[in-house]
Amino acid sequence: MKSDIILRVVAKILIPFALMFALYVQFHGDYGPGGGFQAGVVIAAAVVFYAVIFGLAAARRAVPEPVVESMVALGVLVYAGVGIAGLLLGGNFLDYFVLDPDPVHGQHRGIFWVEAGVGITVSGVMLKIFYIFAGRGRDFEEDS
Amino acid sequence: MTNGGLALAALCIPFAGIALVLLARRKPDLREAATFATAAMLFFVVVSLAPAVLAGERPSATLFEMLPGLQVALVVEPLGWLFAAVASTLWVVSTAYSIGYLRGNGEENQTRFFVCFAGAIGAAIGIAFAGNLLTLFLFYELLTLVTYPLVTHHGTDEARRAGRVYLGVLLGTSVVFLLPAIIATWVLAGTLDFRTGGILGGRVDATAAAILLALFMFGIGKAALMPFHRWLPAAMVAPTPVSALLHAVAVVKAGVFCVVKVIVYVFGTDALAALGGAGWLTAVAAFTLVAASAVALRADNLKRRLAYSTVSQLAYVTMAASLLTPAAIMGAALHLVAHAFGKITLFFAAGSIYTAAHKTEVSQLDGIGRAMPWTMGAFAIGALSMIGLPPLAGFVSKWFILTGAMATRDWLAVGALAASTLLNAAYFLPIVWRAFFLPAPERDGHGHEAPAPMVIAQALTAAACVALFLFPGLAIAFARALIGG
Amino acid sequence: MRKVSAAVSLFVFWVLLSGYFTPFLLTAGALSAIAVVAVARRLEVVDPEGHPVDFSGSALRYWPWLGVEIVKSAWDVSKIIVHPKLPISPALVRVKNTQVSALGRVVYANSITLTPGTVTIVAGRDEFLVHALTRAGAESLAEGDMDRRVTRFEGAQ
Amino acid sequence: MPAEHFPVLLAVVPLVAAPLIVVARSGFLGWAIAFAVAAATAAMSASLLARVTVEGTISYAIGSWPPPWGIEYRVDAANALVALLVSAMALVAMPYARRSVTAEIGQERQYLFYALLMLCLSGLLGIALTGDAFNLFVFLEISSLATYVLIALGRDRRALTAAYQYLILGTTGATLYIIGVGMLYLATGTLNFADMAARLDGVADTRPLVVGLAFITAGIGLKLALFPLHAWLPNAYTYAPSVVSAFLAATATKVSLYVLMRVYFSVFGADAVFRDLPIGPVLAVLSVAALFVASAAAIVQKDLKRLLAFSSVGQIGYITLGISLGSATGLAAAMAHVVNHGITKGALFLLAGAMALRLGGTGFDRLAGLGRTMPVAAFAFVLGGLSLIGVPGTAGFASKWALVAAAMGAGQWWIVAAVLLSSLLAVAYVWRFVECAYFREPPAGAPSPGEAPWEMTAPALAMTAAVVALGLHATPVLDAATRAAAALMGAGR
Amino acid sequence: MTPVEILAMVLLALGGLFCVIGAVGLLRMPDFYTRMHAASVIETLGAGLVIAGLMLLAGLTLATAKLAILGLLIFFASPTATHALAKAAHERGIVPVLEGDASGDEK
Amino acid sequence: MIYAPAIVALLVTLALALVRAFLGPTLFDRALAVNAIGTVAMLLLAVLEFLTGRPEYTDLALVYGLLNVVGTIAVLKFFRLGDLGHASPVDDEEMR
Amino acid sequence: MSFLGHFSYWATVFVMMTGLYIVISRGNLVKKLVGLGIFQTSVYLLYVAPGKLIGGTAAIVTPGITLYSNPLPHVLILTAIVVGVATLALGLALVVRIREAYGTVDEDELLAADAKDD
Amino acid sequence: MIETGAVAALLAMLAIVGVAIARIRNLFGVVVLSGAYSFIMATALAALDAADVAMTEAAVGAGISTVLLLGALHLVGSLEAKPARRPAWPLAVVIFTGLLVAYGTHGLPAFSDPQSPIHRHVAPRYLEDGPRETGVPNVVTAVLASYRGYDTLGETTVVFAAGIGVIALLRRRRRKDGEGGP
Ligand code: NA
Ligand code: NA
Repeated sequence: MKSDIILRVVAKILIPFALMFALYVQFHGDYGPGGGFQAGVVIAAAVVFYAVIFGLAAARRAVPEPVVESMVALGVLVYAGVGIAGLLLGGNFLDYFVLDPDPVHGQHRGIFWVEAGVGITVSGVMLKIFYIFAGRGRDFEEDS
Repeated sequence: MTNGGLALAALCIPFAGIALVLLARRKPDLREAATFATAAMLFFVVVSLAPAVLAGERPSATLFEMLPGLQVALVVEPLGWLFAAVASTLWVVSTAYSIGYLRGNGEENQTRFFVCFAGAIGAAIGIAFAGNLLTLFLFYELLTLVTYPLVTHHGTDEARRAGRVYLGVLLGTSVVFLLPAIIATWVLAGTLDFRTGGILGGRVDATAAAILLALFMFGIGKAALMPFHRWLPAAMVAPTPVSALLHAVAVVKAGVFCVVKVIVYVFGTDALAALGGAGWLTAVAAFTLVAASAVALRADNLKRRLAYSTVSQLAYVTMAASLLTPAAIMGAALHLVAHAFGKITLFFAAGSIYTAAHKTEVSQLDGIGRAMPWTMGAFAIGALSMIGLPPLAGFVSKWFILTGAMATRDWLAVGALAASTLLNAAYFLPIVWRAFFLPAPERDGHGHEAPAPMVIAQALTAAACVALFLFPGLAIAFARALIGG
Repeated sequence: MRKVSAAVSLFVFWVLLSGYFTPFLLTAGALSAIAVVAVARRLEVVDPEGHPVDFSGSALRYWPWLGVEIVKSAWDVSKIIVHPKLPISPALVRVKNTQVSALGRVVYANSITLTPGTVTIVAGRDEFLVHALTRAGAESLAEGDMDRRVTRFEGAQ
Repeated sequence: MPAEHFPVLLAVVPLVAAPLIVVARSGFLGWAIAFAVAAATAAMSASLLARVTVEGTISYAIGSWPPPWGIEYRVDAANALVALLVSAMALVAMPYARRSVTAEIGQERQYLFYALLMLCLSGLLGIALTGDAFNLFVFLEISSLATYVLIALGRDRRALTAAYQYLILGTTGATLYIIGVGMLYLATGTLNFADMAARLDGVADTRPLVVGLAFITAGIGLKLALFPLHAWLPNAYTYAPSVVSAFLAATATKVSLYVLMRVYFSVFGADAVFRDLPIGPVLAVLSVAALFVASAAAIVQKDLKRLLAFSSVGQIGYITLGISLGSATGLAAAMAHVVNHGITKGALFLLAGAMALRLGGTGFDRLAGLGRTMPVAAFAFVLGGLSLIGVPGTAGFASKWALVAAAMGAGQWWIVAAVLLSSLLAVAYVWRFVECAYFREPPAGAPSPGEAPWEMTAPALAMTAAVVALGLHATPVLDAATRAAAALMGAGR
Repeated sequence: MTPVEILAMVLLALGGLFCVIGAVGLLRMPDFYTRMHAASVIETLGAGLVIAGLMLLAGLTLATAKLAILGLLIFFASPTATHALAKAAHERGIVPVLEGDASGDEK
Repeated sequence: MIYAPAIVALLVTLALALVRAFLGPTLFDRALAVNAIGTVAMLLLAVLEFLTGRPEYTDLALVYGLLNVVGTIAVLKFFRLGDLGHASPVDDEEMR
Repeated sequence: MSFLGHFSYWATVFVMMTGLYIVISRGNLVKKLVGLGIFQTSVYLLYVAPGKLIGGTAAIVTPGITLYSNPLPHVLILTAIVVGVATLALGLALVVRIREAYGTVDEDELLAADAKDD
Repeated sequence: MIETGAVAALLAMLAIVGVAIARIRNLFGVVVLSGAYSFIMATALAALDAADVAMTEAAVGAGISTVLLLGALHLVGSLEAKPARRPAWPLAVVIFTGLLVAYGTHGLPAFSDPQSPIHRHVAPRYLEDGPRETGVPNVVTAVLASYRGYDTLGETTVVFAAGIGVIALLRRRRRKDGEGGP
């Protein structure tokens, strides 16, 4: 669809704002609806949109699979890492109070990183799944 | 070593023998030597326990706690000692016989045979020395399982079918009747330890006792009480030494042993008598006794005839135990011994005939006594002992049973004894007569005796039948100890 | 230059959405804007098509006009819809266009589509294929008033 | 000091291991990490079991938020035992997995396999340890999703349909569960099991509770393959990779059974479930049907793994039968069979996997003469089979003993009869193997296989040895089961 | 109600009305292409009036900014989607129902 | 009160659009209807947010709008090429 | 006990039944997954609808607002949605593999093919 | 009143779309309609004050699910070959289940009853103390990421599991070009 000028131009305009909006959703989960999961999905949707218009190969060039696959694992590690940090700092698992001398700051900090972890994994997984599904159409010589 | 340790050793020896046999599996002579040595050692250990048991000691050993509050424990009491002594003695003899038979017939899987045979003896010792129902059940089931490969030894379709019947009946009855009986005993009595005078006395009413007794009696399928006797004739497809093991040494002996043991130590003869007794059991046993004899009468296949003879002889023991009088109980214990020696002699002879002349049917035995005088001589002694004629072991035990039956004026039992004695004579004597007095058919004129180990084995057991009549003191002493005399 | 302006407009976008002016969130916004521009460059969407900074004041004249057009034609279509006889006369017409830039053509094509009653089906280099709900709508489009206005608006950059 | 965090670490350590394995991207590293994690979880659960035996229930507030506001992990004699079963099985499966997985899973997927196995482990442990109804759902889904994929990685194409079928039914089950929990939540306002138990008394209208209980029963019943909700199980266990079959057979349905016990006895209380509602008889009837129908189906299977799978459905019947008695002794018997059958089935599936490795499958036509070609595996399999029958001296006997004693204690003679008669069906299906292995000639022209590599045989034999050891010395398991039952009942109302 | 609120209500109601009209068109129109025109009534006049009404209520706040962004999004996205639909239908060979002799030079 | 007419109207619109989505007949009709549904839902959402006094949470509506486009275009891409992931072959009206 | 007081439950039940019906009665594997999704969405309503307080608002604490709807169901259902989409993704991946291995995604045909495999 | 009405209308539409999905046999139609279903569901959720949930449902249902379904349909074909199988017993199962739930819900508090247990127990602390204890005004986020943060870790793990599951299922054997992972 890259050759369709209307779609191409609108996509080019829309995608950066979509990404920015996703980050806004990520960072404002504390204050309004949204958070890591929704942000992750919107990021993935933006890239999917890109792939739909410009082709999967282009999307893969811009957002390479290895990056995506490591995001898949990274998010969970970040999340669990926050939990373990609480543990190492003398609290229970996922205890954010101990993350900062000021317990409320600690909570805030914990929530931020936890949401970040969710966002990373969700966007990674959604993208990865899309890549796999969309890329499977041609020439599958899967073991039968 | 303490006597408890000896009891434990007696249990372990056969299993150690398995290891030896397996280690020596590539060298048949060494393997058989190992079996012999093990059997001899077991015999020695069991015998060495005799003085203590006779002196009233009850050597015991606890292995481990199997279920909470329930140990796997050994206690040597007189009846158990008798059974163990029979089994260990006959193991020595039958090992000799087996070597001759297996080699003489070129059987396959000989190592498996000796392993399972040793396992069966081990299980029998476990049953004999079981200190409680749980231990008894454990080894009872083990005995079924280790003898299964022996029954299906030939691996033919027929053998597998027989194996299925064997397993189905024995495992089936034990699981469906015996196990709930044991668990119910546990629930009711709070213990499973055998105790003189019984553990159920005073804890059950007449109805419950009757139900429990039925569960036990039909659950002990190895006692081949009708209608759960089918496995025994079916198992005849096995090699003859296996039949000997089943009929004389371990399996059916274990069955009737359990019957006596349950009646004496779980119910208690007095307690059971007080609850209304076991009249129905006497009737069932009497029926089995006569009916099995009748079937034996019509069987042409020699081993089949012997098999139904066994069913009938086992019923003697059950019936005797059900009479609940001291003499009858003693008779039951003694018949356990007498039948063992008599029946093994008969099977040895049958196997010798098969090995030497390849005959399996009664109708083929005309004149064979002249070609195989030792074999048929032994057969004749065994048969006469079965009938219960002096000067043979069978007379002693039948005498006690008859005395016990008369004591309770149980005319049904008396009648059954009389009838079956006649039937026994009717199905055994013609064989002897044929063998010695009818002319052999033309074509097998050049008959010969069986291999030496087999001949020696059957001669020994036949001699034992005589010896048990002449010197019954030891056996009677143990039987008396059983009833607390 | 385009990058900077893109980042700035994204940041403005952030601020409009956010409404929180804590240092943390403002910093996050700024960093986000930069990150998005970086990603957008990887995606090759920050170019004259994607970030049309060059359009300026002329837009201010064009959009209100278009708004009025939209209202007028929406009114027309609404009347047709509620008319018991549904007086439509659908037509498929080719419409010449005179824009030079891709963006210009997009604006024109989308303007046609935005206006109820006409839809650009195929946006070609020199002409569009347009479906119109009524003959009249097709004809008024063929007069080329909108085309001229878009071209003028495009030329004003 | 770290010991106080064991309750949560049990689930978190394997959970973290999964992404680490994905980052490592290597089959070998994946295996090594998984092995280490399995060992750690086994050690932690053993220590926890020891601790709760002495100290009683342990509560762990995740995030330091007090329950019911935060999520609580609550360990007592019941779930510590289940956790030990699960993690010990994982530990046994790991040395086995190396060769088995290499043979069955493509190189490029092995690290994913181990990551999924870790997720499955984490999920099962989380289900076992959590004290929160919704958190249980989350971990149920973790283990379920991982399980679907693990099953689908089997070599046969039927593994795919099996996984799909399980996915549909498993998700339906989880959804039914969460609907049931929803009812309870709406009626009580809490998701914490202990809090819920305390507040159920105050609920005026019991209709939502009854319906919630029904839905939880149906949902968990699907997961635990309660007859007739077992349709997914036979194919799933048959076509899954060997390690997966063994691990799942030993653990997955057992954990679900534990959940059912927890909900019945700790949340609702035995009285509410068994006295006020007809759940006991219904469950008993279904269980007895399982005993006979599934065991009978096992007899006619043409594939050994499939036979074992149907046997599992039947054996689960014994466990639910124990639950249906609604008594402490019945519950203890059920718990004992959870452990004993778990170990037994684990051993049997491991052995079946060893056979599959050598013979290329577990169809009975391939197994002929196995007693000669793989004597050790065949003999061990027979021992395991004896435990399925319930022959004394094997683990299966001990729990069947307890079950029959419990049924007698409750005066339920028909249950006694059903348990014992159904054992005969087990004899029949176990003996199919015996006859095939020992009394049939190996198929003509088949390559003469030896035993599987020792890495696979040794764990299988260790499990078999455990089956016999726990048969000869069943007291530890029965005692632990009795304590577990007490914990399950004591925590209720 | 303040005058602003009354005005807003009128705008909102009018927007809703045009949405309904568009939807009625969606049902009444004979083929896909003509329905497209009906749908665009919703996306232009309907949406525009509703958003305008809301903006009026929100006054000069952030909500207004967000509504503006929403309006822009619709402004950009909906004709794009409509165009894409039309183009796809055209390529798939969905033939529009045309009036008699109209510029029927299309295939 | 301020919002009631609009909400009712939008709900009616939604219902009517649903009828079209169900009737089809072509996929394009359905896609068109769903696109319209997305738009109406978005408006409804905005109004509802005002109704419950949270005007600043129009973020939700933005997500709708965004995904409505992405979804519609994805469906169409699929319809034109039977595939989501591949750049289309060179079109006849390439304009660069 | 009013009908209207429970209308949200009725809708929930209806949606639940529809989803379950699709799962049980449809043979197409993709359709089943869609049905499963609908079945799962009924849970959203079951939890969220009772959490609503008329006159209340989303639980974002702001000065001047006093009545908030219950946030806990929202948290739970967020998780449920994620679980739903995860299941869908996996299910579809399985369907794709099944299609490649069997050439069909119809349950009856698959059963027939499996029966042939045995 | 208008709130209740809106919710009721949306729920009714939802039910109708559900039935429509059940009836349509063209799978693309199903996908498109399920997109509509998600939009309505999301709107209903928003009307029920579940803003976060609504946003998620819109993103997931209308976005990701649609894309995934389309991707799958491309690979497996789009026509449901056969009509529903004998609908009698599925219908019976479904009706039984439905009646059961309906029976149970009759014992639950009515819609928007502030006295119902869920409003009286547990949740009040989140609303009253949540912002103070966590410094986060969005209580949903506070509960999601902190009070019940462990659930959310699990939820993230579910997503992770689905991700690596799909990779494990659909990854092709590598060709030499090194596109993507090993
Ligand atoms: Na949030
Ligand atoms: Na238009």
